[in-house]
Amino acid sequence: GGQSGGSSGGESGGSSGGSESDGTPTQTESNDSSSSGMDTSVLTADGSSTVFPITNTGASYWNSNPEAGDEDYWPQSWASEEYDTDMRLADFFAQDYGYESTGQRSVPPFRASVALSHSGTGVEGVMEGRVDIGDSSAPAQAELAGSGVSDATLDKFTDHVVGVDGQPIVVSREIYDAGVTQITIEQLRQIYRQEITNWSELGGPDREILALGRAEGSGTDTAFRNNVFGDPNAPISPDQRFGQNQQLQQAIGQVDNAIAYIALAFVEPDGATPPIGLEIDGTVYEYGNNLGAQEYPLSRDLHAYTWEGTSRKEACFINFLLSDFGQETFVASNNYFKLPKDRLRTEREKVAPSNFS
Amino acid sequence: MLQSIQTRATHELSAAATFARNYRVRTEDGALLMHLLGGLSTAVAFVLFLQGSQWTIVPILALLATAVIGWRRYQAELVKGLTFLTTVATVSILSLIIVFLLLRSAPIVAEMGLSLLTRTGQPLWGQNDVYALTPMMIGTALTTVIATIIAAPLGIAGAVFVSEIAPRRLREVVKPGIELMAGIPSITYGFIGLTIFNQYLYTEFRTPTIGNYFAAGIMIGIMALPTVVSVAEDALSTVPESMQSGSLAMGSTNWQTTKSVTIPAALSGVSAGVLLGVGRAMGETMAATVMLSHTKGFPTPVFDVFTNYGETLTTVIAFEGGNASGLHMSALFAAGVVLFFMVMVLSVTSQWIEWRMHTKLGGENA
Amino acid sequence: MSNVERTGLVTGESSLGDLVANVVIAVSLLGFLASWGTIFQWLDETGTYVGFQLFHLLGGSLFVLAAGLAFAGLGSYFDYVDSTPSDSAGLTVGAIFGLLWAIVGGLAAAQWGGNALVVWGSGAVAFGLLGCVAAIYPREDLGSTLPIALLLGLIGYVIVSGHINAGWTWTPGWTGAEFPGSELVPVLVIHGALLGLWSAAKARRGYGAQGRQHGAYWLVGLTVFSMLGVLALLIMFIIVQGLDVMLTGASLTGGQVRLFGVTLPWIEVPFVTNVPGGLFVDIPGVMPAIVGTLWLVLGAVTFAVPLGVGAAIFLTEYAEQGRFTQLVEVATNGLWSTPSIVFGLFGLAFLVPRISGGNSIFVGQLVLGFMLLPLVLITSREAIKAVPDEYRDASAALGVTKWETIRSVVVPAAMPGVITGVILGVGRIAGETAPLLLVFGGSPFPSAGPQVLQSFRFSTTPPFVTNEALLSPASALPYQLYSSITAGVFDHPAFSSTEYGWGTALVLLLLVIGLYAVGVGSRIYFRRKLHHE
Amino acid sequence: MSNVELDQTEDAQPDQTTTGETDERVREEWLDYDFAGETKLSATDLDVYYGDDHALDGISIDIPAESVTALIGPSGCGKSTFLRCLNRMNDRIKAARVEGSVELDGEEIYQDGINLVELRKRVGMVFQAPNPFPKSIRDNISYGPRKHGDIDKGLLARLLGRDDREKERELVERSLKNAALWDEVNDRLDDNALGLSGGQQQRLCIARCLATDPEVILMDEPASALDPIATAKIEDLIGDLAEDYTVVIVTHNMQQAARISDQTAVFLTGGQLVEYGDTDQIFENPRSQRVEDYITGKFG
Amino acid sequence: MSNVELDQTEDAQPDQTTTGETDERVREEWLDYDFAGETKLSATDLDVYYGDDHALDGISIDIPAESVTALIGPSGCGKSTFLRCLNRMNDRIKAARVEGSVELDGEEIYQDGINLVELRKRVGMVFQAPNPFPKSIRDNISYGPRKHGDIDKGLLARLLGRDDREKERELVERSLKNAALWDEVNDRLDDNALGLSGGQQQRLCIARCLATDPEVILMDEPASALDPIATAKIEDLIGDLAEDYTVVIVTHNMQQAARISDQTAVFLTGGQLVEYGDTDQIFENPRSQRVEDYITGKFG
Ligand SMILES: Nc1ncnc2c1ncn2[C@@H]1O[C@H](COP(=O)(O)OP(=O)(O)OP(=O)(O)O)[C@@H](O)[C@H]1O
Ligand SMILES: Nc1ncnc2c1ncn2[C@@H]1O[C@H](COP(=O)(O)OP(=O)(O)OP(=O)(O)O)[C@@H](O)[C@H]1O
Ligand SMILES: [Mg+2]
Ligand SMILES: [Mg+2]
Ligand SMILES: O=P([O-])([O-])[O-]
Repeated sequence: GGQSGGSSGGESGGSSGGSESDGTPTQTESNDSSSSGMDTSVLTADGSSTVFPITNTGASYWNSNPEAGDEDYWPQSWASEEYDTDMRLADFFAQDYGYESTGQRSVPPFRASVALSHSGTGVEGVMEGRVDIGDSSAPAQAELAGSGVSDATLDKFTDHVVGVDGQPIVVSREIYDAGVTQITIEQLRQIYRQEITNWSELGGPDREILALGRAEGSGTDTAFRNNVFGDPNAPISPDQRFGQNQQLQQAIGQVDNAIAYIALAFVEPDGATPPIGLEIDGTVYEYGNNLGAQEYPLSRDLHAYTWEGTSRKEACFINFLLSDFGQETFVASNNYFKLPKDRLRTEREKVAPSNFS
Repeated sequence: MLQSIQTRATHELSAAATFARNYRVRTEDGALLMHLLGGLSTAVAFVLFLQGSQWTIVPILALLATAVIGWRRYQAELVKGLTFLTTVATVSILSLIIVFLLLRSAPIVAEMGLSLLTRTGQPLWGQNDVYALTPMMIGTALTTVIATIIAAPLGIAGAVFVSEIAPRRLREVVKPGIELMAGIPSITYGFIGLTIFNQYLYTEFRTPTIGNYFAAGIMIGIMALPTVVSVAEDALSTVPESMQSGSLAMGSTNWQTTKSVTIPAALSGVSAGVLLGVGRAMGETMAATVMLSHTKGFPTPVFDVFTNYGETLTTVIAFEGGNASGLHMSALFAAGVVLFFMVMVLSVTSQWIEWRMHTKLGGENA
Repeated sequence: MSNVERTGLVTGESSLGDLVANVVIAVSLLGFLASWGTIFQWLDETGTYVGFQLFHLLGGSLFVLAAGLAFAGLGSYFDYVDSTPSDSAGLTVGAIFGLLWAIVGGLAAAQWGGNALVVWGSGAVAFGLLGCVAAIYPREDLGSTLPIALLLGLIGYVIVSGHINAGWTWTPGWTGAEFPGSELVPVLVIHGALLGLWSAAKARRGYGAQGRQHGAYWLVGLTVFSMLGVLALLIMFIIVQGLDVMLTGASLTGGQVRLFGVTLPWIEVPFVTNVPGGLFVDIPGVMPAIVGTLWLVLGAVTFAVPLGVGAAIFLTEYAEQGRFTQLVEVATNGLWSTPSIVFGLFGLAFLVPRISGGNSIFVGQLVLGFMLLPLVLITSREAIKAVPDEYRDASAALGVTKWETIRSVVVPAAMPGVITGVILGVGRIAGETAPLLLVFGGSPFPSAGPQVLQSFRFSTTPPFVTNEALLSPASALPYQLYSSITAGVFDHPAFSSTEYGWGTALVLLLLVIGLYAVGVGSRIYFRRKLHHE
Repeated sequence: MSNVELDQTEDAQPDQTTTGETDERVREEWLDYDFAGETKLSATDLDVYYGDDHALDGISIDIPAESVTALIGPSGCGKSTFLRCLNRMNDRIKAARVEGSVELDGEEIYQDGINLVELRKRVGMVFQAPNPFPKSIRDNISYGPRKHGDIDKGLLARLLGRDDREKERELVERSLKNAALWDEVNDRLDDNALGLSGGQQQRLCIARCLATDPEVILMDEPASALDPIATAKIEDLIGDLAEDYTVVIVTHNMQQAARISDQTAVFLTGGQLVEYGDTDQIFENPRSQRVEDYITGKFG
Repeated sequence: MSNVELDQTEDAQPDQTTTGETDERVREEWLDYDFAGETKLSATDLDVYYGDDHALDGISIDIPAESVTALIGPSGCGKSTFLRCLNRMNDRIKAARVEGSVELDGEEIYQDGINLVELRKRVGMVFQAPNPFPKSIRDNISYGPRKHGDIDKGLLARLLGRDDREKERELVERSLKNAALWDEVNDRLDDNALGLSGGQQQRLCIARCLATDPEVILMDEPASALDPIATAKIEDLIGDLAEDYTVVIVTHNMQQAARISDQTAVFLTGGQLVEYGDTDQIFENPRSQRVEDYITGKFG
């Protein structure tokens, strides 16, 4: 069955020719490595749409396994200057964990597949063994708060933080242009309790406020409630909820009277979703300025949870995300904050290859 | 009373005994053994599967082996046995669905009792282990009613047009065309609804949210329309030609014939078509999921279809099914149960109506 | 079509009455179309056409209708025009007119008298009764024209005089939504045009039984064509939006295909043949989703067809028609109308933990198989029942056993019906999304399709055969479309999420409609074949 | 039937050409045939095609008023087709094309602008299988008159006091009596007509037809689906009807034709009208050999 | 048929009781009737009930070998029911209950353990409407023998070289020749049988029946759906078949019965066999008044 594999699975760099040779070696390769006792099955991840850009971009790079010197994806500046290697990207990051190199484009030592839903799903999924890694943009205990999960269970989560988000508040372009560029956190609370319902109360035009939110169970929602209202289960009543960040972003762009909380990666300062400043205890937190600050209550860690420890395969991939290359390419370029040096060090230790020798 | 039950039971028992005896006499020993082995291995496979055992494969292989050997020796008996098994499997799937939905919804019923279906006070969903399906039931009712208002009259008009009015040429184009429409995936309708219709209503009519019951209901109605047309048209075209000729030969117009003879004679089939359409509308998930606002509450007044609240029984399952657990998940299963029974009632009703039609008209060729 | 129609169409010289009726019909059609055009924003609601403002044109057309209808009614009443009216327009017409006038009365009373129920309520009742009586009391020719003419004249006046214009809004108390004149006027004109059309068509045939038929046919015909128009527009819309995306980089000869070692130029459609994820794609495509959909369909068919056909054979050929068959019938019909999301829930609760522990192709196949099963059973049963008993009798009279008869005569004769049913069913499940959300979906934009064939492994421990790919999640066309709509984190320079969504929607539509077309076509083909030979 | 012809199976078929000539001669003869009554319906050179299929081949015939005319002939010879031409029910068959002329009381019915409703009111029809509407007996009878606006008993009429119940009652009684059904059903006029026996249903259909007060009644094998007793009743009824109406009846039962009809027209395969004349003469002394063969049961 | 009886409609019905008595007498007489050939099939006190409906009422009859026996009688009198008793096709009707005995060559067919397959091979059947399978002409003929394992041409057989094509070819040719169809279809044996004309289809059904080499052929109105020419061909064929086979034929066409049969049995309403005997005698000189009434067309 090599043929159909070639055509269906061949990631042939945009051209449909020459994909035939790809399929067969995959099989031999994975056969060999599975016989050598390494787990080469697909690494699955699911969960937060906030973390998704990080893990998914990581997975794309990983699965593509570009050769060193591929200026777009694994440039010399990184490969030879930073890491001093001429190996392919995934081959290189996997070798320390005992994986054999494949030496082929689009054939990583093991594949990674990242699904997309909410943080809640990721946390549930990793807990029930449905996926290897659970992406979450809120802490697991906040996600699971109120669902009667015991502390012993919570202890089985292994937390890996892969990036930091400074959740901004955004409004529709028209509102921003009409002069509402900053509100206080109390006003924000009132909006989401339906106590302020018209923009004129905030110095804007005479228009109803369309308070948008994310689905319950999404990390963004949980974090928002936790950070703004002080309780992950605080009752808030937005006018409308959306499944994922993107849908939310689109909706804000479509209308002329919306406000929303969203992940950094989805802010368009000059586009349809301009961020506004949030004043807390006299300090104004602004996009591009101080959202990453520890004091900004809406800033939050982006987690990649594993269950009951971390397996070699999981560690290998998370380490890839935590590498300097990963932080720069997957976190920073997606508009999130890289982990500070010291935190990076602790996180890397948790998944260091030495744990798996 | 008791006695009649008893006589009935003995009657049934003796009938079963006769059946068993006949079966025993008519079937060869080998075939009997084969049936026994097949039945046994299926049962074992099912029990193992229920427990999630990896050994499930063994009885399945045994069943296969029995079948292969049986095929060579007792083909006719084997086929009879196998087809019986498939029938049982079909019925079991439905029973399994019912059982599992009920089992998994038991915790929330234990927690909430009847208020699961009647609670109207805050909190409605998620706080303090309270999960009330009431807002979603209202939502389902609203979208279904709107969809029915669209689909039923237009669907019947379409059916009448296709079967009674359209010239034959046109009919040969329109009928398959409408059937094709029935095949358009609902997610596609949802995409259009989301990007076009929601947007239109929001900008032109300043609806409180982007997307509401009105928009979703209309989209679902359009979606159910081809089903109604198709089924109702089938019913209309089975009205015997002799009845229509009878009317025409007395000098009534085609339209009078349609109104006074054809539609009344096909009424049960037509209403079965409408009920089927209503069932589809009620169970429709994707379009509503992408179009509604996913906030739970009661519109005031209750017929305010432009309300900012927007959640139905189906959308809540699709929207939250992925990340629910514990009581929350159980509540979603309860939503499934409510949905299932509502649709089941519709299905049985439409079957009953159709059955009535058959007895009333004395079979198809009355 | 109807002979009545045909005769009438060529009757006699066109009289003045016919001419007026024809004009009214034409004007209503124009008004109807223009109003839809306004709603679809093809016409600018504040624009000027042929020297008039659009809304003045629309309102004016209602005036024309009113005048024409008044002439048609009075002309017939005073015998200027040949007609055969009945004594009365009838109760249905009366009820509808009453309702319309009640709305007018209620609104008018509310406008001038205030919002109290007594005020607008009594206005509504008074006008409603008046409208009703005006419709049913006089002879049909007056009753079915004058109340409409009056109503249309009134609406026309309100529009032309600018009482309701594009800027005007109606803000009822019961809802947060507002109804602007720019949308209300076309809606009013659409309904007015339909009324005028009906009445004029009736007048055109001289009222009476023939007139009623003519009126009804025009009304039903126009409604049905609008409905078909809307449905066609929906499809057109997807095609227009998605075609560019789907054909990005496509060429007739750009691709290559290897046949027996020879490389030949071939059609290239990168959007269809490429993967969406990964780094090395210039034009992201939907290949993995297509492969995923095909695997889903294949699995569902393998599961459902043997079960469904087997059960159909048992029920029709072996089982005694009685309570058991009735039970199965109720069960299958119930299964058939069970919402797909409920199947998804069941799969999540029952199959996922027992089979794959997580989302997987295999569970998706089973769940879709459950959904396909009742359809296969129902259509197979119909097909087997439709095999004439003569065949069975003939075979039995030749001394052939039951099973041999089923195998050699019944099943082959029923095959066309079964195949058609299966294709239609496949069309249905191929577009199914809801259950996939719960039991199937994985990475929304994968960099490779599921490699099912390569993943079979054999071992000596049960279950002896494993297939990791089958037990892993994947992507499918409808799932991918859902992901593009909701998640949309599809970031690629080639397309935006929405563009990618439209492209996916078009591919999905083509696939499903293609399947349906094959199904419907095969049914027509088999039917013809059966009837001709 | 005597046994004389029983062994004639092996007889040589008469030469085709000869037969044709004979028929031609015979035909001219009967075209001059003068009936007692005045002509009610008259067809001239009537051809009917179903697609390419020539179902009726130049039929010319005068049907006299207030008598029973029987059409007989083997299956598929076009009897039903001819009958349906007389009230233009053939218009409903898409494939059918009619050429030639049919006159009712001297008025052409195949002309433009003909009012089909009026035509079918005057030329009623009773079908082979009884086809009552699934309504009450009363509503079956009053269906036609109500649709023609002769009887109005809707809600509206009742409200306005313009109710025609009395008229309806009379009409129902008269029609049922004329169809010899009144005695059997007068106590259950509101029962569903589908509950009647086959013979009763057929008489109901006749009554329904009478209720619209037609001048001509066409019947297409009205008794072929009935048992002997019901058949006898229908036959009696037809005899009575001929006093007031012009009855044209298709039958495949030659004895029936002989028993009830005044004139008989014999159609033979190919849609030709081969012989037409007084019933007694046709059965006792047919002019054409083919008709004789047919009547004596050599084929068909 | 002569015209003598044409006006007898109004004749008084013979008194019911008298008729009954006459029949009884007549019946005893024909029960002793001796046919030339040996008895092939013999029914004794055969009763059939459909639910509570008594469809056959104590039929006793001996059918001689290698001759044509016709069953006639009005519609619904049980002719088809009786015919289906002779090869136990009535077993297929759920509601039917058969009592009494039928012997084929002296062997009871209503005994436990009878091999239905064998019985129906020996007693073949041809139905009213031609019902070929939607397969090729060749496959229609060889269907029976293949299912009985006499001819094997499956894939396996072909692979093993045990192909019976030659045998099949011969069988098809012989059967079609016997059914007088060979000349018309020998160049298109692989065409679909549904493409044949009605008469050809019916002869194909006869050929199909002959291919299983039966001893008795039952025919239920085999020509009633056919045109005169096809009918004539089938009638000729039946005459030829009687040389080798025992033919029992139901017909509603009395001339046909008279033309082709050696013996005739007359059933009348109520499922009674009223008269049975030499065909000439039955038609020329029926013993019972009811049979005479029936034959002369007073009813039915
Ligand atoms: N609707 C139709 N479409 C095509 N051909 C038709 C149609 N109706 C009748 N025919 C053909 O026209 C011919 C005459 O048919 P018609 O029904 O008039 O015969 P008939 O004398 O009434 O026969 P029968 O005694 O069987 O009722 C036949 O060859 C028949 O096949
Ligand atoms: N399957 C059946 N179920 C119930 N009653 C039946 C069935 N078949 C026949 N009958 C009844 O048995 C009686 C005899 O029927 P049968 O078909 O044998 O008559 P027939 O003489 O062949 O009539 P025809 O000339 O109409 O074919 C009839 O009263 C009929 O209604
Ligand atoms: Mg006819
Ligand atoms: Mg019969
Ligand atoms: O990160 P979330 O998608 O769960 O908000």
